[in-house]
Amino acid sequence: MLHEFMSYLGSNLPPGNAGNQLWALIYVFVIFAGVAVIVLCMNWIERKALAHFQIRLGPMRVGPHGLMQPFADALKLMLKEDIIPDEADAVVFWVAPVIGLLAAFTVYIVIPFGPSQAVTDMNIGILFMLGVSSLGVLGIVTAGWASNSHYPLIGALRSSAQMVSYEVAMGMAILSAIMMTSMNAAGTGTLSMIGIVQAQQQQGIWFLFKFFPLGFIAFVIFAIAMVAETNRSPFDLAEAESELTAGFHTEYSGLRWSLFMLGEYAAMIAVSSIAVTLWLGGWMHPFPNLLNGAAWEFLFSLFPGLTFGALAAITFISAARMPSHAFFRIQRAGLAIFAALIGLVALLLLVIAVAGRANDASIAARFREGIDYVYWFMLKVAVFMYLFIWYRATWPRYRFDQLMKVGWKVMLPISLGVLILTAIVGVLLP
Amino acid sequence: MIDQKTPDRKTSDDHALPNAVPSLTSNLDLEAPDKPYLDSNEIILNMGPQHPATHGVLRVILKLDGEKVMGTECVIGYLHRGVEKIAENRTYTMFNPYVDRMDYCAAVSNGLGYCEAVERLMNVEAPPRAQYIRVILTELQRLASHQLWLGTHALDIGAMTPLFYTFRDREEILKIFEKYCGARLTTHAFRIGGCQYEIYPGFEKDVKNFLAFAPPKIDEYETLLTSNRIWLERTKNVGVISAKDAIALGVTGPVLRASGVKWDIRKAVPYANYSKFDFEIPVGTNGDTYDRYLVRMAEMRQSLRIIEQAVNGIPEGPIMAKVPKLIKPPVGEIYHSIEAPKGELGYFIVSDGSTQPYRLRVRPPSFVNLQALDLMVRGALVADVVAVIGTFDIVLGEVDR
Amino acid sequence: MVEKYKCQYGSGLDAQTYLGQNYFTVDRSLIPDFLRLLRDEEQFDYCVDLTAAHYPKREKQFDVFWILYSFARNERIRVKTQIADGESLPSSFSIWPTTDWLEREAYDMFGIKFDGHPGLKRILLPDGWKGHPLRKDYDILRQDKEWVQINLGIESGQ
Amino acid sequence: MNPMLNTGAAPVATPFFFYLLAGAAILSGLLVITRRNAVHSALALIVTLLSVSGLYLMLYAPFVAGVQIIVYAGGIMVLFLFVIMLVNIERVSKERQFNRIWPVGLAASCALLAVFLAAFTKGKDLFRDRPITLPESTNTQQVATMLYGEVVKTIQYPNGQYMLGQYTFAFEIASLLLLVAILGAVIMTKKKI
Repeated sequence: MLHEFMSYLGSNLPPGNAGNQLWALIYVFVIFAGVAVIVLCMNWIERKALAHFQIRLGPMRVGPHGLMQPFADALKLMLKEDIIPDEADAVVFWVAPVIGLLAAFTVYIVIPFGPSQAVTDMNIGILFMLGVSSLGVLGIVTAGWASNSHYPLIGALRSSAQMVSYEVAMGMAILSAIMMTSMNAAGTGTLSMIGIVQAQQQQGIWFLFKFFPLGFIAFVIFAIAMVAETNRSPFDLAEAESELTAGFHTEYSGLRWSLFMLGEYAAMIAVSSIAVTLWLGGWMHPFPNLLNGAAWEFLFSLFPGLTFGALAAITFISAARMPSHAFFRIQRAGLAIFAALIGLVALLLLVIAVAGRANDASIAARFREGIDYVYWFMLKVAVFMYLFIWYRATWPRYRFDQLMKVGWKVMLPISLGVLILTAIVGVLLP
Repeated sequence: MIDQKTPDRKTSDDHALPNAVPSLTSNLDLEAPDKPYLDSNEIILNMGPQHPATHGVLRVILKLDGEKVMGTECVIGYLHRGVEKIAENRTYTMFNPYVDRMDYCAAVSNGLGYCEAVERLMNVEAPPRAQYIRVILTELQRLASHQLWLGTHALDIGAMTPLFYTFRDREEILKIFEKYCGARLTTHAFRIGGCQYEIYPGFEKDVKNFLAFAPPKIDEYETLLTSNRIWLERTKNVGVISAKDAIALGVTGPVLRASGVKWDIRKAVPYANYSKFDFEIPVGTNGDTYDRYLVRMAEMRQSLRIIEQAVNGIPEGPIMAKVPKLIKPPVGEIYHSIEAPKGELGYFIVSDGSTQPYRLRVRPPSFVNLQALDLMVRGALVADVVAVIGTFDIVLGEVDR
Repeated sequence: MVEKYKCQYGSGLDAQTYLGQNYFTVDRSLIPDFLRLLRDEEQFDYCVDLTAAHYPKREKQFDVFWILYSFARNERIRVKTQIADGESLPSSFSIWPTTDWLEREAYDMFGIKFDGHPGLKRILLPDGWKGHPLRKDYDILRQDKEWVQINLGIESGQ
Repeated sequence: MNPMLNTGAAPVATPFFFYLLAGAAILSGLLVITRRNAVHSALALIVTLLSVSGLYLMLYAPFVAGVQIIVYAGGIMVLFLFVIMLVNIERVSKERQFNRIWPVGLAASCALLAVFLAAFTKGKDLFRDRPITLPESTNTQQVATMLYGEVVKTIQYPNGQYMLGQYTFAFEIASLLLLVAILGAVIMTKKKI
């Protein structure tokens, strides 16, 4: 056991490929727990950001600045009565949220947070991701059907038609990025998630800027399609509140409902990860081909620590700016402790960055490297997550036929054109 | 069963009316179970009375073919309080607060219509100062009502943010109301014969501040929506009603004006010295949801224009005409209507010479406008039903009375 | 205009003005034709309101009012007729579709039947309700106790 | 292909996983044909397809596994569910499960069984260049080694030349069968065309 544990540390492969089941399991647990935590954070951030978009304050009561709100929500959802309607198909009703959740979480085993920071690297990685994430629609369809009610049924019909339609344009956009991976001396491309990022590394350019504007258009199409895939505003017809009350999860409550929400947010992170991997250079820091000396490496490795330091500073300022009323005493203390915790993390990260600055095979250096990779990857994903919130605050909702029109008549032709042009340019240019 | 043929929703002049208008009281067979789906694909969807987009307790029964609306039936009356019956058992003065509870989003307008109707029946006229105060408050109320409409309508179509923007600005109007008469929503601002309260010190300043505050905010709503692609797609050519159809169906207010009929009671049959003010009647051309949106946005600006003229010209003088303590209009009947934010709000009062109205009939704009729903959504999609309900700006308190 | 119609219809029609508002009092027998004439010949294309009033002591218990407006003439008039309890009126739905709900409401509140209405049923009150509340003999505290007890499961709605 | 893939790949394809997936496939396959509720059948079919794709994965054929998930589980089954959801389940479940021509069905399945048995017994003659003898170890990596040659690292995937070359006729026959099935489905659902 210990041997198995220690032996992996020297490896530079994902545990799945190194054949180390123990570490694969550890990675799975770390990633799943991490995703669950991020979903909780996302819950708070979305409510806060949306509130500030809408000149509100958002949650302010549970904990300082509503920081404990997600926990309160989670607790509430767990304790809430779990209702299964009499007329519902109990088995399918029970299975549906689990399907959705499983589909959303399974894709994480191929997401490359770094060259070796993934559970495994399948040679069909992107195909696997597409396939498994397309299973998510099954959860929605079965949920809508099992509820045995008109609103969920219509919601399920809408969302399944929507997801199937947008998967086509999404697939075309992905194909054009995959084509770009073959622009090397050997002329062989790859479907592996890690391979795609490495291809960008070798070609020295993010696929976003490759064959400008082809890569960019493909990216934009993917960025639109991924919002539709995750049923988020402005494509949230499946759960259009004003039309279908809550769409496919109208009849769900309590824990089961929270599973849907968990699945939705997990899927959002997953598709954002695909976009980051395919077009934004995955785990690489900006301009890896220009700013690549040891000094630059060191500078970039300071970023995680500095980010957390900035967060800690903001939190400290918030704590200091709290009204000096007795009522806020506990909140202020809580916020200060929270700030101190973030500050400690920042300190730890900085220490690791300094200790591991020698680019050798030492544990510290490997740690530093891993943190860098994960940091840059997550930072890029975070931008997408923010965009999701921004969309929601800005846009009205599409109507079903318009959604289909956009999917089939606009996005699909453009993505096909981009695909063909990419192929032509790829043959002509090399 | 309702007519399966969806009427041609395009506007045409040779559209023979009113016979072409389908039966509005559709008789959906609600007792019959849904047909087997594969044979007909028809389902009956019950929207409301508890539904986020029906603005209260409206219940719309939709007959759907997939997502397409084959027919609708409105079931109303969930909020029926028998206002007209109550009126017959209250004195004229006692009934005044009740009218605020009909269109609770535009209580001031309701009060104005009622007070003026009784005044006309008694053949008295409110003094000019009271008239000016009435105009200012009523126009502020129109603005507030339109803001409320915009927020909820945008929310129905999926844009969350305008709701909060409009509520922020509506708050400023409600603050003025609160300072003036102590109430924000059901104001009971006017009395028969004038106003009970003199304007508070600083009223003019508050209103002028608001006049400076509001236009940029209206621009802000327009930035969010007017040229928003999705908003355009969701509202253009949705819920189209031609001018002829609108007139035949008795539709009034911004809905009628968006169809191109330049008709506003403030101009056509002026009341409350509206004839003294200079303003325009915004009209649309297509009669679709987007035009109704534009018309209401333009009306907000026109309201500001009226308020500006009124607040600069408030004359000195009494605020109450000479009205007896016990109001006893002579025997007779009167119909008086005003341009409420939703359309023509009429009061038909039959007096038998006693202190209580013998019969008081309210002609509610929302009730009559709502009849056009069926015509406007046939052949459209479920999402359009929500958009069209929102575009009517109905208030169920007024529909059900 | 008034003279013209007076000649045409004779004693069945009377034109009056009160507080500057014109109204016709017409006999029940003239109702669909006269209204149609008003719409077609006189351009009263907008039926503002249709309502009624109850006079229990009279022989003809109900006054029924049509409030009409002409966009072309910018003029509002009222048409008024009297009918007895149990008597029905021809529906004006085919003249002004807007009277659809208005007639339903008059039926709901007064029990006045309109012949030829496409679906005359209660609109504001529940379908099974007994009584017509805006009649004068319907007390303000009265309710359909049976309906309330069966459908709401409470003793009284008051 | 990513060169790091096959270096030192550990034997994850243990008998445990094989029997688990095979068992799940068979069990859910049985559920597919025995459930009266069509949606339950469809869900069971999805489980079958997923288990089969897991078996493909164990055979080091990840592409086939991925396609199986995308095309069958993600695409076709969603459409299946889509249609089934709109069918009136109550009416369907009341109908008799087996129709009158079950002897024909029995004969057909017997014939299919005979084909399988024949293929199994005469397989050595038919597929001479790839003798299938069950290895002592059920490790599929070793099975794969035996099937494809000595070294797994140099697997040459048959890039579809068999399907479009040697077996074109069989392939086209299969597609004709699908066409017949589609036409039959259309005729059965649309009573009057």
